[in-house]
Amino acid sequence: MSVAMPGKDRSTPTVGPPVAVPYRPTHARLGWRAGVVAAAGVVALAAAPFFLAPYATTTLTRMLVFALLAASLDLLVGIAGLPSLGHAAYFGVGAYAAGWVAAHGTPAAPVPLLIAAAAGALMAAAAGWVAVRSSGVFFLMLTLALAEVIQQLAESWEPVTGGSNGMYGIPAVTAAGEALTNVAYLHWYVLLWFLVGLLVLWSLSASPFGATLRGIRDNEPRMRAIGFPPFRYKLAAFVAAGAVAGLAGGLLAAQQRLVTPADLGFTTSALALLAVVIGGSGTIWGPCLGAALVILVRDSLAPSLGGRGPLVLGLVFIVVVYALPRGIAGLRRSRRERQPLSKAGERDE
Amino acid sequence: MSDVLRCVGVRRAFGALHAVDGVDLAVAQGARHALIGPNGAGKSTLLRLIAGGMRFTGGRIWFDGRDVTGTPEARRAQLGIGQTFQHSSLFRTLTAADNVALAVQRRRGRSWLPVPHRPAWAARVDEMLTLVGIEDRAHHLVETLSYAECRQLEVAVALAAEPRVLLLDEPAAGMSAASTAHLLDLLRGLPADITLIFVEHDLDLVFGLATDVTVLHLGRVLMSGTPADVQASAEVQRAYLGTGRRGDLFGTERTTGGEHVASST
Amino acid sequence: MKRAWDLWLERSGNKLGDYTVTTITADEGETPQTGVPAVQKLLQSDQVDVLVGIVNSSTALGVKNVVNEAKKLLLIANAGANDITGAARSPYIWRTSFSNSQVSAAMGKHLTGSGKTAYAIAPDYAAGTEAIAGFSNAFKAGGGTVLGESKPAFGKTQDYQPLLSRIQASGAQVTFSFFAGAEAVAFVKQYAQFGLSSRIPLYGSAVGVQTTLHYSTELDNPANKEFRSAYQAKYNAAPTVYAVQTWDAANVLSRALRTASGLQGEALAAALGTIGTIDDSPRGAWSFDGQSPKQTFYLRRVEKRGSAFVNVVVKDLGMSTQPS
Amino acid sequence: MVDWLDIGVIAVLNGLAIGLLLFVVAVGLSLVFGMMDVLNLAHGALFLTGAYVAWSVAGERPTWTGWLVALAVAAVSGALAGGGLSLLTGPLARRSHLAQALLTLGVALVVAQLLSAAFGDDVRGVNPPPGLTGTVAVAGNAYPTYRLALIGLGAGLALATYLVIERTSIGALVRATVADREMVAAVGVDARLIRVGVFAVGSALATTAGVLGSPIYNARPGLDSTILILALVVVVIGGLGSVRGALVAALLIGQIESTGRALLSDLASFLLFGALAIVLALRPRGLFASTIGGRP
Repeated sequence: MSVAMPGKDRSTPTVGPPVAVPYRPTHARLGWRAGVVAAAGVVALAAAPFFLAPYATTTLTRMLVFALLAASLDLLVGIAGLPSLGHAAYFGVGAYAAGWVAAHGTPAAPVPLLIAAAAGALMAAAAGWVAVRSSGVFFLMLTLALAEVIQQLAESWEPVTGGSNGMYGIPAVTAAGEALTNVAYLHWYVLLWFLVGLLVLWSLSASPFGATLRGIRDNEPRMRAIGFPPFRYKLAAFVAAGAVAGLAGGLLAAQQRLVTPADLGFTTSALALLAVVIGGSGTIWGPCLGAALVILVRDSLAPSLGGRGPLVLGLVFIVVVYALPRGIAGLRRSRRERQPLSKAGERDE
Repeated sequence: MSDVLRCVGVRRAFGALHAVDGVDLAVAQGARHALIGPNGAGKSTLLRLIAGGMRFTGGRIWFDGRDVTGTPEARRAQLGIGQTFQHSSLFRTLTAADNVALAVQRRRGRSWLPVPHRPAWAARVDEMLTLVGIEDRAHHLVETLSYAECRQLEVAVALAAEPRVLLLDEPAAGMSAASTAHLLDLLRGLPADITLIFVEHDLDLVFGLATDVTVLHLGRVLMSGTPADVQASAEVQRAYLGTGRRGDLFGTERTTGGEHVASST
Repeated sequence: MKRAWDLWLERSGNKLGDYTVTTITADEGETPQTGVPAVQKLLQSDQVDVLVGIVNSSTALGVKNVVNEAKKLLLIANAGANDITGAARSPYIWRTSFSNSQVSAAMGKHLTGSGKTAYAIAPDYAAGTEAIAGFSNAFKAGGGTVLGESKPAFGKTQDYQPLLSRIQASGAQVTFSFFAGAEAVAFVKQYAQFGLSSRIPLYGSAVGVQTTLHYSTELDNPANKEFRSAYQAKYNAAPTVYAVQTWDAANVLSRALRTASGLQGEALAAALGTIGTIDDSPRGAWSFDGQSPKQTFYLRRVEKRGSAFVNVVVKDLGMSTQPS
Repeated sequence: MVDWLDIGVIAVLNGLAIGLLLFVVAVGLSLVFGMMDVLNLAHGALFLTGAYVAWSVAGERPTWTGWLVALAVAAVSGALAGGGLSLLTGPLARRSHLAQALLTLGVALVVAQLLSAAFGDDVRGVNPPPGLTGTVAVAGNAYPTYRLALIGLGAGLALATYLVIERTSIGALVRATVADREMVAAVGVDARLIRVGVFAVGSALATTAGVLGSPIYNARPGLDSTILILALVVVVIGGLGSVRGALVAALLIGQIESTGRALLSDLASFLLFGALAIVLALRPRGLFASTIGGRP
């Protein structure tokens, strides 16, 4: 269906016929440079156990688990614009599910993780169904309230979750029959599933589904006018983020072999949020850097300050909010956007 | 010609104010139906009621023979009711092409895979941009577009969703004469199977495009009919100007007889 | 805890058995989230031979896997959860402190003599549940009846008025309570504010009331006198029950090292099994029953001595083992 | 058998005391949020500061003058802290709630740590002023006289705040700013003045409540987050920026915290957040949601 257009009068004289440049969505274009950086990162992470001391590798593994949680939160906060202050609940539920399956069902490799992701998704669906109706600060408060209820459940449902002592003595994950207790094997196991989780998140964010979420975040009335039902998309985003958080919880159970109500608590959610803000929301990979920084501060710096860890964290909170309005990733992106747009040319990555 | 859209006794009150007070409206398939009337007549409210952005306080609405009174806005859009907004509401941080792509994506299937380049969609996007005449601004951020170009983009986004009825809320508001003329050509060029319902104050555009006109006043239908009937009706002028002189309202002296054709509901 | 450990090393010329000792300390923090990584660091990067300490029960349980796989001995100097040396027992984890129900069982046994009715209250977390269980079993075994139990939310209750009126309404003659830290102070204060302390005597392991514990600074045995004066001289403060437990950990470890064949977990565990009674401990003679202490409990009452509060020993409640 | 009526009377009375105290804390938080969209997570730390002020000024055996001085010091320090906070959050006006939440959370952590460094980590008990330490027989049960006094004082403070906000011209200005900041600025009122003023008064109320609450809650680390959670629940259920909402919600939560815990003690820990989740599910903008100028 094309229509002959009568003469166009527009102020900007166009040189020759206007070049109809084929359309390619801006955010999905991954320049080759970003691809190379990502590949290098994965190789470095995989090689880590060879040249890092055992404890450093364990710390790195813990960073990966937390990074996946932060990345899943970023799908909600950065892409869908839903500020959740209770995302650790689905992380914890996944961890408990994985731990329970490993102890009572089978610790064979993928089973506990898949159950964890399913548990996270299920809990997120139930909570999301209520939470997603509200927006802004009410959503923030509702997610906080739901997370506190879930945490209280973990604390008082003693027979299953082990109550306030937590679920301890989770059997090690077995891959092809052999228990992964060696630090390096565990690291690779976590790295593999971290990449799977990250890939899922990245593909969601770069796909039309992600574009829709961004649209709903920026201009919900317009999206409704086009025909996107916002409630269903927000709920889908909440469940997807809950599933990946559950997966991260499964990795926590595999790595630390202990799950306590504190893992579901407000502090964990706030730290994950800090990681997203430090890393730069909306980029999925940004919060992973943020998570590494947060774990570094919490686990290595804090103890050496003689118990004044929370003071350090408090100061980091304040500094980050002022100094890095758009996080580490933001630094890179704002440089790119300041480039003048060529008339009809491609914006280079 | 069957009616593609029918409103019966549509009512919307804000407390004591009856913005829309029992409107009956029938829009034929393929019609270019204009809604005119002085400010505060309830034109925009009626449009939003049809689009589903606002809840009814009374009456029913049928679209394609289906009662859509209770259907939410997003579902009505999927059924084929497209709309542009009086204050243009676009995604300022995205490029023009991205804005249209969202609508195309909603229509052509929503996949979860990050396949960056979709030839079928890209062609559709370019087609829409070319149709409204801003194809060379495809990759510019909406922030950098001029006001007129934004209005054109709004139409492109609405059309990209392949609506069967397109609601336009004062499309020519704040446009220069040249841009308005351009918009007129654009709207005239739209395929016949798309029905247009538009609210507009620029009477040149109204009478240059409309096949039917409904005049609203204080939330009620004052008169519905062909453009000629409306121009001839003294009652419409009184509603607009409060005086009987026909000339200054419609600029040129019409040759139609002076007799008063009143057909108010 | 660290103070007592340093004191022991100082007096023994930095030797345990005939091994010279280098001590590496790590801060356990409040939650297992910081506690477990700290232990992992000690085992993996610092390659320590023996672990001593751990206050928090869930951290103690949480590190069971890590300690088992590293096959290193862990001497717990405080965490009281029953499972540590009960259901979740590990050959490498021994305890010189107490188990929650052991403490409250001693109180249960003591009060049954008076044939009274009781009301038990403790916060809703693992240690609280175990404390009430220990008390109720012992109390019922001795013929007493527990009229009611209630467990306020752990860490989230500041105002105990609702529970206090339940106690009053239940008509119990005695209240047993198990609180720690800030909650103990708040509960005891409000218990008095609501005028209950005059009518229903409060027993339990809370500060400022008649309590049962396996130690008191006022115990008059030679070992305790010497320990208390040395501790007071070095730190100008009275030793706490944590200090005694860590002191005994050093004592037990040095005895085991004298007979152990090596530093690995199995050798030390075997040696610990053979050291018999520890007669020079400030808390009085005690020995390992399984992997947890069998020790004497004392009934104590808090009295003001000058500016400080002191637990005067009222009665010796005899030896008691860790209830199953 | 447990005598329900007996528990009921005491519990309801106690709920009133706790509820009114919560109102004094929450009203400042609600107004600050309603006016400037600033989610102040440091509000709990202000309450804790008040409690420590009460302990350091009034001490273990307070005299009446000691108490009044404590209240004055707390009010002044609260006002100063409020002013400081409003300057701190000024540049963040355009940023999302998340940025403000994280900033104020950072401030709360820092303040809590400074307090624990200054006053140590164990509990600092504060006793009521002389004459209010005993108990009074109410429906056959003993009830601390201090809490009765607290009901009186709390009601007085609540009434005063309510009247100032609802009846005086300053109050009208505050409510106008809650409704539509831009319009108030357009009318020529210096919005910054209002904002610092409300932040200061709200914070002063929180620190004063800290002093009043210290005999019950005692000054201890961790009290700030407990009170913050309670205040947030009250503010959200009551509807942001609405004083009437905060009053009703505070009394409701007061009852849940006392009667609820007494009657349903095993569900106690779920009650608070269960109630919040239910209210938000039914009325996503709180019970008395004032339409805040059409902002999202």
